[in-house]
Amino acid sequence: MSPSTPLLRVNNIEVIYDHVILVLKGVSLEVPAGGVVALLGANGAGKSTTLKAISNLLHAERGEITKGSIEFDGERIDGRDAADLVRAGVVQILEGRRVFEHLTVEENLLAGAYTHAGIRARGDLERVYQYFPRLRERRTVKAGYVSGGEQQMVAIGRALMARPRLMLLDEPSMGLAPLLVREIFDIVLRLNREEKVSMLLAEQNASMALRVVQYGYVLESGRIVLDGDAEQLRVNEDIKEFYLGLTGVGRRRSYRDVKHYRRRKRWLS
Amino acid sequence: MQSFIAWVIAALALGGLLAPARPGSAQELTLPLMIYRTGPFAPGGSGIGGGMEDYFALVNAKGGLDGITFKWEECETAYDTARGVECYERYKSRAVFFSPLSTGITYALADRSERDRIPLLTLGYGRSDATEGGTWPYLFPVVATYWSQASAMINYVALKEGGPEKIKGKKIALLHLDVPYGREPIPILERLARERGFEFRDFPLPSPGIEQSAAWVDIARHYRADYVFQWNWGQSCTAPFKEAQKNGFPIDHFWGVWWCGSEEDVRPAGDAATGYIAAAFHASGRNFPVIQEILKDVHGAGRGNIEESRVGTIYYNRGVIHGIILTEAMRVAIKAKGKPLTGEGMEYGLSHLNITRARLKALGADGFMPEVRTTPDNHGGISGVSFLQWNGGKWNSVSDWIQPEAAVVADQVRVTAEKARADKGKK
Amino acid sequence: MIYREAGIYRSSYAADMAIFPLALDRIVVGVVVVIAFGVIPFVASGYLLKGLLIPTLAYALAAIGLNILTGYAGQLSLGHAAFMAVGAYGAVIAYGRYGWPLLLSFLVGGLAAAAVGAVVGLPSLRIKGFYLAVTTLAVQYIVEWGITHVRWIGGGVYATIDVPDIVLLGAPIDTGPRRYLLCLGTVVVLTVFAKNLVRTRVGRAWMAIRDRDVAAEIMGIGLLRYKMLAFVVSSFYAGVAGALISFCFYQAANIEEYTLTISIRVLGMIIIGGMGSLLGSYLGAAFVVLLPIAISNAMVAVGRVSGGLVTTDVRANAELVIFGGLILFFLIVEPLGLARLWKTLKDYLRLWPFPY
Amino acid sequence: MSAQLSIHGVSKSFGGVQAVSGVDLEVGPDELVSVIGPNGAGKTSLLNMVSGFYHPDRGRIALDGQDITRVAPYRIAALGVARTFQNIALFKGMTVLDNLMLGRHVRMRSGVLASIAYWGLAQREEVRHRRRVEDVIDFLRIQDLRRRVTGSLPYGLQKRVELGRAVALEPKLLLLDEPMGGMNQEEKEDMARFILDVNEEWGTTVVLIEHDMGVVMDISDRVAVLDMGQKIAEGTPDEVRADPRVIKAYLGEKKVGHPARPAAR
Repeated sequence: MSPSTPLLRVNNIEVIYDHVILVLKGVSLEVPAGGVVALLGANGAGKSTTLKAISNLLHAERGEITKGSIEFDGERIDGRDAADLVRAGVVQILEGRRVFEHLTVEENLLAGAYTHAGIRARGDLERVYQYFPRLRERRTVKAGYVSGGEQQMVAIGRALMARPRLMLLDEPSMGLAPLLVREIFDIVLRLNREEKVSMLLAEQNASMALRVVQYGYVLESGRIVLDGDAEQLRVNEDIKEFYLGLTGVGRRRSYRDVKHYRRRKRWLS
Repeated sequence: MQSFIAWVIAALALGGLLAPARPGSAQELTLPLMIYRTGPFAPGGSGIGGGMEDYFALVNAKGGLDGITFKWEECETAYDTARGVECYERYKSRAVFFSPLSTGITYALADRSERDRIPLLTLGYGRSDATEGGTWPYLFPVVATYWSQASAMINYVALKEGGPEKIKGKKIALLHLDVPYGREPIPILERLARERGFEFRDFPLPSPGIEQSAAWVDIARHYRADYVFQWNWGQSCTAPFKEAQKNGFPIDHFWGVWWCGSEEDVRPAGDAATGYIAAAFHASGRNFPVIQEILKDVHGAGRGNIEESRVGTIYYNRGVIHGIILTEAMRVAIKAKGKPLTGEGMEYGLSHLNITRARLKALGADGFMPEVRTTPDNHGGISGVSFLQWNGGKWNSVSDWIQPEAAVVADQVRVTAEKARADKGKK
Repeated sequence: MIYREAGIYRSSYAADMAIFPLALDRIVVGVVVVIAFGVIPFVASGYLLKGLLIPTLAYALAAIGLNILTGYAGQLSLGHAAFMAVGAYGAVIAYGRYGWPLLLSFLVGGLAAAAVGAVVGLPSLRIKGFYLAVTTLAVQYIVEWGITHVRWIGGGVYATIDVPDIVLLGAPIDTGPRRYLLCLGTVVVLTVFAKNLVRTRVGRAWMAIRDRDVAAEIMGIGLLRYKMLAFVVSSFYAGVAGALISFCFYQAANIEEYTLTISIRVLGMIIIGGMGSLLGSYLGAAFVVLLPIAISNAMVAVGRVSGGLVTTDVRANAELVIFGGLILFFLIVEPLGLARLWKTLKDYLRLWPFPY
Repeated sequence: MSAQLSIHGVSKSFGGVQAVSGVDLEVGPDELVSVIGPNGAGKTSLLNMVSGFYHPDRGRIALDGQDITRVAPYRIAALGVARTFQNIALFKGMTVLDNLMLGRHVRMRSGVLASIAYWGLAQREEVRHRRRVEDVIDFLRIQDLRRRVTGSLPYGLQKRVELGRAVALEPKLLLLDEPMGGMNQEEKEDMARFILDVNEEWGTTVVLIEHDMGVVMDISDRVAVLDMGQKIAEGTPDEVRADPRVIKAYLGEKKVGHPARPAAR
């Protein structure tokens, strides 16, 4: 693999739900090896769909990729089955912390290692507990009874058990208290640095996301409308107004002062 | 594309629904036969169907009935009542009789057949009170009913014990599916118990009746029955043998209704069933001229309607007796009412049967079946019942034609027929 | 663009809330109704009426009943045949034994079934899903036992009561077309009632319970009350369907026609037809009642054409295999049932000839 | 000022874990009060007790002076309490319109018999309440979504419809559990606007659970902070923001409210 080849390349894909509803209209993006990339955009823009298209989880929702291709590590992966992708190193962490509520925290983590059972899993478990000491304390508690933040940790830890090379994170900060959001993002960054896991991150929390990623894409109505490195995006006027809630002069405007009308965005969606 | 294929298949299926049935020619009579070849009771339906068709083929091979040759068309009921009704409606315009082979279908068709004037032959099933021709002019349980069978079983017990007096104090248990069919002999047995001085108790099995161990502990250890009759169907007929053995119950004192008396019912039980006795309204085996003729003229000519190995088995012979009675009734009908044969003519034929010993000899069926007589008021149902014993390989006849208690049965018929008349709003 | 919505405006909420807001739909339904009432009884053969359409209609009503309970209110039941049995015996007893008017007897049958349904509904507050299905199974056995053993109900040995001649408002209902019209009329009226029910307050409450019982409670819907109501209404429909089956089809109330198999068959109808769809109840009933017969007829044709080559045994069993295969096929094509397939087809026609 | 909602010494434990212990909270008419705290602090449990899902082990909850401590949820709804859920509890198989009409359930009367007859009482009632629902639709600007099945809507719109369903009940007390969760800036601003309008223009008392401190501090009249089941602070947004215990348990050391400031990493 030449260094210029990105780890993940999504090439002009189109996704249709239920045979009639066109959700993605030609989405292309790249994640370099070792990179952290954000996918920003409103709800319903197609962020989750893009992630599910990559990890091939669409069929559960009656969706299918009708055009384009997805390459991982230089190989076509669209159409490969999801379990196969996990073995290849692509792991998705679904939105809304889907943990097995009736299993304990540790059982949840071990479930992530089903692709390589046995002794290796023990070592991997140790590694997860190093990143998430809090999970070690709660290892015997049923996952349904731990707090939302801990559930998110279980979800990420479980993904880590599969020894991923690319993690697809869907809204990891949703519903978490500010302190926890920071904690989760810190761990994500550590995983990136120490475990060399590349990350593709779909996030609403643009301010937080733009702080940790190197590169970002903005998705609206199934199309990429803007992309650039994090710094560029942070200073973009539209991003400032629509994603960061800043007034023209860089001050945060109060939610009390929000107007009922808005300036038009400069990109066309 | 997928949905296109679906529509094509649906259209084809619809085409099947509307496919017209061709009428038969003048010299050819098409007989629609309700058969069930699928489902848990398929051995019964396929055996009876094969025997009946083979007999019609034999009549054809001998030149037909008064110049008429038979063709037949099967309608699969799957032993399902709604399907039976559909078969009836599909074929009734061309049918001169139906033989539903199911009590459920018989109930559902009773009214229609009367209205449409198409008689129903219900040999060995259906409602026992239908022998009362005044109430049920178009139902024909011609040879024997459950009630006559139950009373014949009691008479056979008396015979085995050495005389009518010897039955006093004996304990008789009825092991039955807890459904209307299984409960049907109860009133007759209760009444005979009172009149003849034996003890009687019934042991109901919740449907499907496969689990019987508790019932058998009760029967053999607590009640200590002398005889056990079983009134089951399908798998529940086979289940008791191991239980009887386990509880040390003498197997030759365990007797079955004729729907628990086929090779298919006993074979799976292996040795445990050896010695078991079952009722029948016809004989078993091939040692009858009529069966030999079928083997020679039908199967020998490559026209068999069933595997040759099944010829002579219980269900097969039950089909042959269907064929004989239907053909004899048609003969009577044509003689009295002329051609073409109609449902009303067939009603006449079935209610004026007089199959004597001499006639049976001529048919090659002496000893194969009892004599049969019917009148418009009395649709029969009280001919002799034969008892067969399983020797591990085949059924052997162990009795003559045992006569039922005609008076007791007739009285019971009168009571329920009256009630049925009231239900139907007839006077 | 065959099936159009464009250019159709609705100016009142009442019009917007009509059953068929689209003119095209109204026309299609109108034509179907005219054909069903005005043409079929006069041209169809006795076979089509008595052998196919009457059972299809009666089972469609049973399926609507189960759909109310399962498809709309989300409560599983395996005791539907028991409710049908109660309705059948109730109606036949009222009509035959006490001489009550026909429609009143149907009502009696329905109400008797509803009363049993209310009792069965009681545990539904605490028991959910499969566990509830198992408790409803118990009803099946209890009702079967009751009808066979209680002389007053089943009438003795046979547990079968014949239906006397049917007379409606002085007119004898003795022919195929008349029976069909009686059946059709009852089913259509009850379908309209069901439609009204599911599109207004009570129906919304049921669907809310089905979708999210916790949220339903928070919106002020008393769970016990509405679950019970679903059982009551559903079993009322089942009861009337059972009465129709015994009056118009079997002409006798016979307990053996209301076994667990029938419950499963009706459940199959709503699964194949579509959960939570009245149209689906009709489609599912047609599929389950008519398709095996159609295949069977096709097999008779195969037998004629092939002579003795394809034996009767093979044909009889091929029927089951083909029917099973078709169920699989349709459920794979559209797991949400035939009604959904129909809707997808309409969506497709709306856009046609453009793919999206 | 008499409290509309008053919570007194309420405690609740689940399987030995004390979720809420001895919490007091008074919410006056027309107030907008936020409850904040770390995940697992007992905020949602508190809300669940107010709406009747759980009954407290100890303590008392009253609405307009009426004790509702042990009242069933559907009766509490009829008293005029509506709420939304953290994970959205819309009726996913139903249309937006039907979801909102369900909000009117407690205000409607038609039973089975009136409904099956439809043309008459039931239709008039449906139309009357449809008008109220249309007001909500206009207010939330979701006119184009009326016939959409809610399960197929994007997350942010589902949140909006859920708010609409609660508002359609015309509640006197509205309980909102993380209405901004998973929303982007634009959607949060819309949602904040809707909540303020419901509170100020429609005069509905609001109790809000929310993690976005920007929103909470901007729109709340008062803020209560829970940690490990106990109330550790209560006051105006400014008071709470400055409270050292709150900073330690929840907000973290960094100054909140300006998350966009790029951090040097």
